[in-house]
Amino acid sequence: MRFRKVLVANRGEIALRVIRTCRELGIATATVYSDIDRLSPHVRAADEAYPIGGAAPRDSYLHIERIIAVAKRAGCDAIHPGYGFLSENADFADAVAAAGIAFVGPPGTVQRALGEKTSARRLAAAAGVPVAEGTMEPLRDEADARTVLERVGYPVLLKPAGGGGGKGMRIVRSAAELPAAWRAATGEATTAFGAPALLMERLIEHARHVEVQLLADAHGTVVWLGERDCSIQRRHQKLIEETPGPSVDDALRATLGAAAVTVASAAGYVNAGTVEFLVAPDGAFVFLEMNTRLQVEHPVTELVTGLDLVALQLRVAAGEPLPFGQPEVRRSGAAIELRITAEDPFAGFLPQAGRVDFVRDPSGPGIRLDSGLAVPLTIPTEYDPLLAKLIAWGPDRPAAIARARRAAREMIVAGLPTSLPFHSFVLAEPDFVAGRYDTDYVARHWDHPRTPEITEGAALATALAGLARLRAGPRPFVGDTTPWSRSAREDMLR
Amino acid sequence: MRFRKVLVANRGEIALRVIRTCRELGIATATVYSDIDRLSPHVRAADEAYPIGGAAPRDSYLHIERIIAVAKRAGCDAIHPGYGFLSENADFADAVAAAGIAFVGPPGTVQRALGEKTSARRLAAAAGVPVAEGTMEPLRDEADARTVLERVGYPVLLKPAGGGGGKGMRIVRSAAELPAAWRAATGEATTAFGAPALLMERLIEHARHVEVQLLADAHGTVVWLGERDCSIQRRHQKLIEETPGPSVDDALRATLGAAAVTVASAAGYVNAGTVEFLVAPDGAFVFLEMNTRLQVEHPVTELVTGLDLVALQLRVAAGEPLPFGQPEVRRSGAAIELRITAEDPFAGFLPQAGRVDFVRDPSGPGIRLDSGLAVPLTIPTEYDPLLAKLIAWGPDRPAAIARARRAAREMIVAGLPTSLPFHSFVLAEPDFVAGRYDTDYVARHWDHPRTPEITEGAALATALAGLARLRAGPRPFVGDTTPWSRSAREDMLR
Amino acid sequence: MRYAVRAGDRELTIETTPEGRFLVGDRVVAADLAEAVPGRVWSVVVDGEAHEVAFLGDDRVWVDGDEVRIDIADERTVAAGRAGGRAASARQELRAPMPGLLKRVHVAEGSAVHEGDALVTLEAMKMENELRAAHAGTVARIAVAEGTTVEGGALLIVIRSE
Amino acid sequence: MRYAVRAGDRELTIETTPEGRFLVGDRVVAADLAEAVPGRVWSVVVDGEAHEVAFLGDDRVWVDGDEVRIDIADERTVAAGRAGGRAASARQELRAPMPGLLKRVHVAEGSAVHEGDALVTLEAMKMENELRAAHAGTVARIAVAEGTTVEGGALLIVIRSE
Repeated sequence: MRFRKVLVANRGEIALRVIRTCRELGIATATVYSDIDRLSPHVRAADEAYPIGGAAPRDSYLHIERIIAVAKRAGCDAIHPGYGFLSENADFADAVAAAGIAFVGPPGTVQRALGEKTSARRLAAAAGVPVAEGTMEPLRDEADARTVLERVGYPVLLKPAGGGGGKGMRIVRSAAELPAAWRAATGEATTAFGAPALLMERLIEHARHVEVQLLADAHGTVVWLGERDCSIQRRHQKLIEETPGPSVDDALRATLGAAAVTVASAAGYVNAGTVEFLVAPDGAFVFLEMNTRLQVEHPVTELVTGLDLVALQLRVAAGEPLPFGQPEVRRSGAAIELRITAEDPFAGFLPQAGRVDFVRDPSGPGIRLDSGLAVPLTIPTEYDPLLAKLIAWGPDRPAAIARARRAAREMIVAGLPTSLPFHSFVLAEPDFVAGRYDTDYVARHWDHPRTPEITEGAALATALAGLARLRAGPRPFVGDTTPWSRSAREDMLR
Repeated sequence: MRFRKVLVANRGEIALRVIRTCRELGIATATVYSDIDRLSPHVRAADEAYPIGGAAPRDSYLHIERIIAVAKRAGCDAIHPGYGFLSENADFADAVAAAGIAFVGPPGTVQRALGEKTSARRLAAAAGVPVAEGTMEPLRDEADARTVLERVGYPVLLKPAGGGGGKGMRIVRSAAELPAAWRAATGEATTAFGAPALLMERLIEHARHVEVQLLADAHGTVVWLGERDCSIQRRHQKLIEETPGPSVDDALRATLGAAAVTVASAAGYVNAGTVEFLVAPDGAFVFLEMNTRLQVEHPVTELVTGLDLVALQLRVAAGEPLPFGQPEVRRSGAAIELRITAEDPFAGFLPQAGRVDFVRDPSGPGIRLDSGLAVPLTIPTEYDPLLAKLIAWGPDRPAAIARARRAAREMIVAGLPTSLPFHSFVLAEPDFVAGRYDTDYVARHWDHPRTPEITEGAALATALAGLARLRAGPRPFVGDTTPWSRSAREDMLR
Repeated sequence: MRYAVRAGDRELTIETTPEGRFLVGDRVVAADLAEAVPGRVWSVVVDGEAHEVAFLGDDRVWVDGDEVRIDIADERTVAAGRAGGRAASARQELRAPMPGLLKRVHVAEGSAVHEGDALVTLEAMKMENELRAAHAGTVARIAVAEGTTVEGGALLIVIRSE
Repeated sequence: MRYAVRAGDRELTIETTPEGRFLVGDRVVAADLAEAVPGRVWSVVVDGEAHEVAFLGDDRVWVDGDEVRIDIADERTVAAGRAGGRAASARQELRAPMPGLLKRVHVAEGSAVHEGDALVTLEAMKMENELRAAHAGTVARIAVAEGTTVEGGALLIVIRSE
C-alpha cells in the first residue's frame, strides 16, 4: 500500500519538510491554514490548501473536526501531524483512525500511555528502565506536592503531567518557592496541555539532556538510530542539538539505545519516536519521557544516518515493514542543528513578532537549511517562534561546528530579532567547543551584552554604511516595474 | 605548515566555495575583482578585496602580474585559482612559485605537460593507458589535418591542443566539412586559449564522458575518489554531472581508477585533479585529458565521500601528506549536480546577460546549493554563464534524482532566462531516469517548445495572477523605509 | 473587461466582474488570489487547488515549478488583432541578445529562410552563437555588417513572413 | 556635517567632506562604499579590508556576521545632548513587545527597582515572559492592570531614573 495524498496538518518549516518528502515520493499533498496564514509558505508549497479557521490554534490547527473534514473532502488517505499542535493528541489519532484515514504516528492508545507523564514513568520503571525519584501519579494538590517534596528532598522539578517538550516546568529549591512555582506551573500546564495536573521529580543537577531516536514498524521491529544531545536550552526548551553527544561513549550509547528500545517495546510503539533521558555527570541516567512524534531536531539524525525519517514514517504508517534492521543502521560523522527562532537573545529570549523583510540563506558544503521563512513574511504571536533550522554536517564534531558557525554568520534575517547572535556566540565559546556543557549552559554562559566586540574596521564600516543609508534617503527596493509591466499597464488600464 | 591568508583569484560561486572552506579552517581570505564586479558576492564575502582592472578577463582575472602584486601586498601565503581563468596556466603557477607564494594546484611543469593536449596524449599512451586514434602532435595546417583525416577515417573531432574543458571543439563527418570546422576551431582555440593549435581524434560515437577525481600529495600518495558521469552536455560543455556513473560497474570503476592513477603518477601529479575518459557503449574506454585543477562538478564527489576537496587541496599545497590512503576512501549513496546557467535553453542555450532581481533558493533534505547569486545582481557577458550549482544527495540514484527534481522546481531565478527548465525536463525524462544517456543526449532529447504542458489549473492560476499583476500597478518592493530610517532622515537631513 | 490570455499552451478567455469575480469561458470561478511578494509572486487557490505563480521577465512566468510564456490581450486588442495583429507578426526582427562581435552573416537580402535556419553567428561570452530564424520568410534587410561589434538589443536582420 | 556614531562598543566621530571623503577623528579615510541591496546591504572596502553591513531593524546592524547596535547623532543633537539628552533618558517606558495577557505586575507605584528586576509577567505565545527593568529607578506609573489583554507596543509601566 502506498499513500496517494497526505494531509499535512501543520504550518511553518515542518509542513514544508513533510511536503518536500511527499513530493520526492510522488505523493500529492494537501494542507490547512488559519486566517492569518494565507501567505505562509506551506500554503504555496502544497498541492492543495484549505482554510480552517481563526488565528488561535484552538480555532484552526488544534481543531480536530475541521482538520478531519478537510482530509475527507480532499480525499487524503493519510494525515501527517508534524510536531506540536495535534501531533501528540491521542483523541486526534483516534478520530483520524475512526475516519478511515491513516495517522502518521503511533495509535491513540500508545499516545495516551506515554502522553500522561506519570503513566510513562510507570511504564518505564516497570520495564526496568531507571526513572528519577518522584511521583508515579499526578499530584493531587499543593499539599500533596509538599508531602512528596519532604520525601524526595530539594531541589525538585515541578512538571505538567499532561504533556512534555519542556513547557511549564519549574524548579523548586526551597519550601518557600513552592507556592509561586505551583501557581505558575499549573497555569502553564493548563495553557499548554489543557490540563493542570502536575508531577514532581528530583532534579538532577548538571545533567545533560540526551535522547534516542527510534523507528518501530507494525511488525514488531524496533531500531534505534543514535542519540542527540539537546542540553543547550532556555526555558527548558532546546536551542541547539547535536549528534553524537560529545559526552556519550560507545558503551553509554549502546545502553541508552537498548533502554529506549525497551521502553518502546513495552509501550507497543509504532512509527518514529524519541526517548529522552537525563544523564548525570557520573554517567548515571534516568528516563525522562517519550515523544510520540517527529522531533524538531530529527535532521541531525538524518544527516549522520543518510535516512529520510519522514519517508520512513510514511512507509510505517502504510503498514510496510522497515526496510532495514538494527545491524544495517550506519552512522557517519557529526551533525549539529541551530534553531533560528524569533526571540531576542539579548532580552531573555523574549519571543518576537514582526515582519521579516530581508533574508539571506546560508548554504554551501555541509549545510542543510529547513526554513519556514519567506520574504516578506509576518511572524505572528500565535504560534511557535521557530523560523528555520540551520543544520551542519561534518566528518567530525569540530568540522560540523566550524561549518555551523560559518553558515550562521552568513545568514541574515532582518525585520525582527532572532536567536542568531546567540548561536554565533555558542559556536565559538570554549566550553561548548570542548563539549563541556549541560542543561545549565545558557544560564551560566549567556549574559551577553548587546555590544559584542567587533574590530575597529567593522565598526568604521558600520558607521560609514549608516551614514550612507541616512544620506541615500528612501527609495524602492528591487523594482517590480519591468518595461513589460509598465507598457502593458499603460496599454490596458486606461 | 598552515596558511594564514589565501588569495582567492577568481569570482562567482567558486570564489565563495573556496572562501567558505578557508573560513571554516580559520584561514583569512583576500580576493580580487574587476571593475564590473565591485558588487559581486565574492567581494563582500572575503576578508579583503582588491580591484585589479577592467572587465575584460585579460585586464583583470587573467592578469598575472596584478594578481601576484595583490597577493604580495596583502601578505597572502597561498593563491587558490579556482577553475577557469588562470587555474591551468603554467606560467601563472611558475610566477606564483617564483614570488615565494604557494600555488594551490600542480606546479607549472606538470601543468605544461598535461595542458598541451597532444603532450598529455603521448604521456598517457606511454604509460599504457588507451587513447583515441589520432594525432600525437599538434596539426601543422589544414592540409596536415586532411592527411591525418584520411588515415584515421570519419568522423573525427577537431580540438584545440592548447586547452581543454570542451571549448572550441568541432565534429567533422566528411571532407567537405573540414574547411569550415578548421576555421571555427582555430578561431575559438585562439579566443579561449590564446593558441590556434589543433589536434584531431577519432570520434567515438555514443560515448559517455566519465571522469575520475584524484588527489595526490607531494609525498607520492595518489588516491582516486570515484568517478563522475558528465555526459549531459551542450557545446561539449557539461550541464549535469552525477556519481556513481549509471553505466559504470565495479570492474570498470576499478579499471578507470587505476588508469587515472597511472596517468597522474606518470605526470608526477600533485594536488586535486581529474582524468577524463570517453567510454564507448561496449565499455571500451580512452583517455581524453587531465584537468589540473578543481572541477566545477567536484561537489558530487564531496557528497558521496564526505570529504572537503578544497580543504584537502590547501593541505596538499602546504606540503602536508594526505590524511588517508586509498583503502580509507568510502563512498556512500549517489549525488547529482545541476549547473544553473544564464543561458536560454529554449534558444540553443544562448548565453544571457541581465539583472537578476528575484531569487528563491531551494533547500531541505539532501540539498546543497553553491551559488554565486545575490539579489540584485547584474550578470555580465564577460564571464562564464554559471550562476549556481544545485547538488542533491540520496541513498541511491532514484532518491538523488527525486531530490534534485524537487529542488530544481522550488528554485526561482527572475530577471533573465536560466537553464532551470532544461533541468526540470531532464530529471523527469525516462531515458535519463533509466540511466540511458550519452554525450548526444541533449541533441537527441532537448527540442523543447517554450510551452510545456501545464495543468488547466496551473494555466488558470497563471492567467489570474497575470491579470492581478496588471491591475495592481507599479509599487515598491519590500520596503526599506522603516520608521527609524524615516524619522532619522527627517531629523538629520534638513 | 474581457481578456484573452495565453498561458503556456493553453488559451483562456477571462471576464472580470465589478465584484472581483472571474468568468472563465462561461464558468464563474471563485479564486482566492494573494500577493505574496509584491509585484512578483502570487498564491492562487481555486477550490482548494493551490498554485504559486512568479513573474520572471517580460512574458516569462514560473508556475508550480514550470516555466511558461504568458500573453494577455484585452478585448480591444483582440478585436484589432484580426487586422493589425497579423500584419505586425509578419515582420520578424532579429536583435542581438547580448553585446558581441557579428562574426558571420549566413543570409543575403532577399533570400528565403526556413524556420530554424542559421541567420548570423554572434561571438559573445567567448563562444560562437548561431542565431536562428523563428519563422520562415524572406530576408528584408540586413542591418549590420560582418565584423561589426554590436550592443545588446541591436537590430541585426529583418525578415518578412508573407 | 559632523556625526557621533556608536557602532557596537565603539564610538566614532566622523566628518563628511563635500568631496565625499570621511574624516574619522583626525584621519582621512578613503572608503569605497557600494550599496549592494538598496537601502539594506552595503559593501564597504577600506584599504583592502572588505566589510559587509546589513541593516536589520531600527538600530540593529549585521556586520560580517556580528549583530550590533548603531546610533547616529549629528553635531546639533550631540551639542543638545548635554542638556536634553540626559533628561529624556531619565524616563524609562516599558512597553509590551507583543500582544498578550498581563498576568502579573510585580511592582507598585512608588517602589524602587534595580536593573534587571522583574516588572511584569506577560503571557504571550503560550509562554509566561518576565519583563525586566533596563535601569534602576522608581516606578512612576503603572499604566495597565493585571489581567488585562494588551496590544503590542502598549505602555505598561513608567520608571523615573533620577
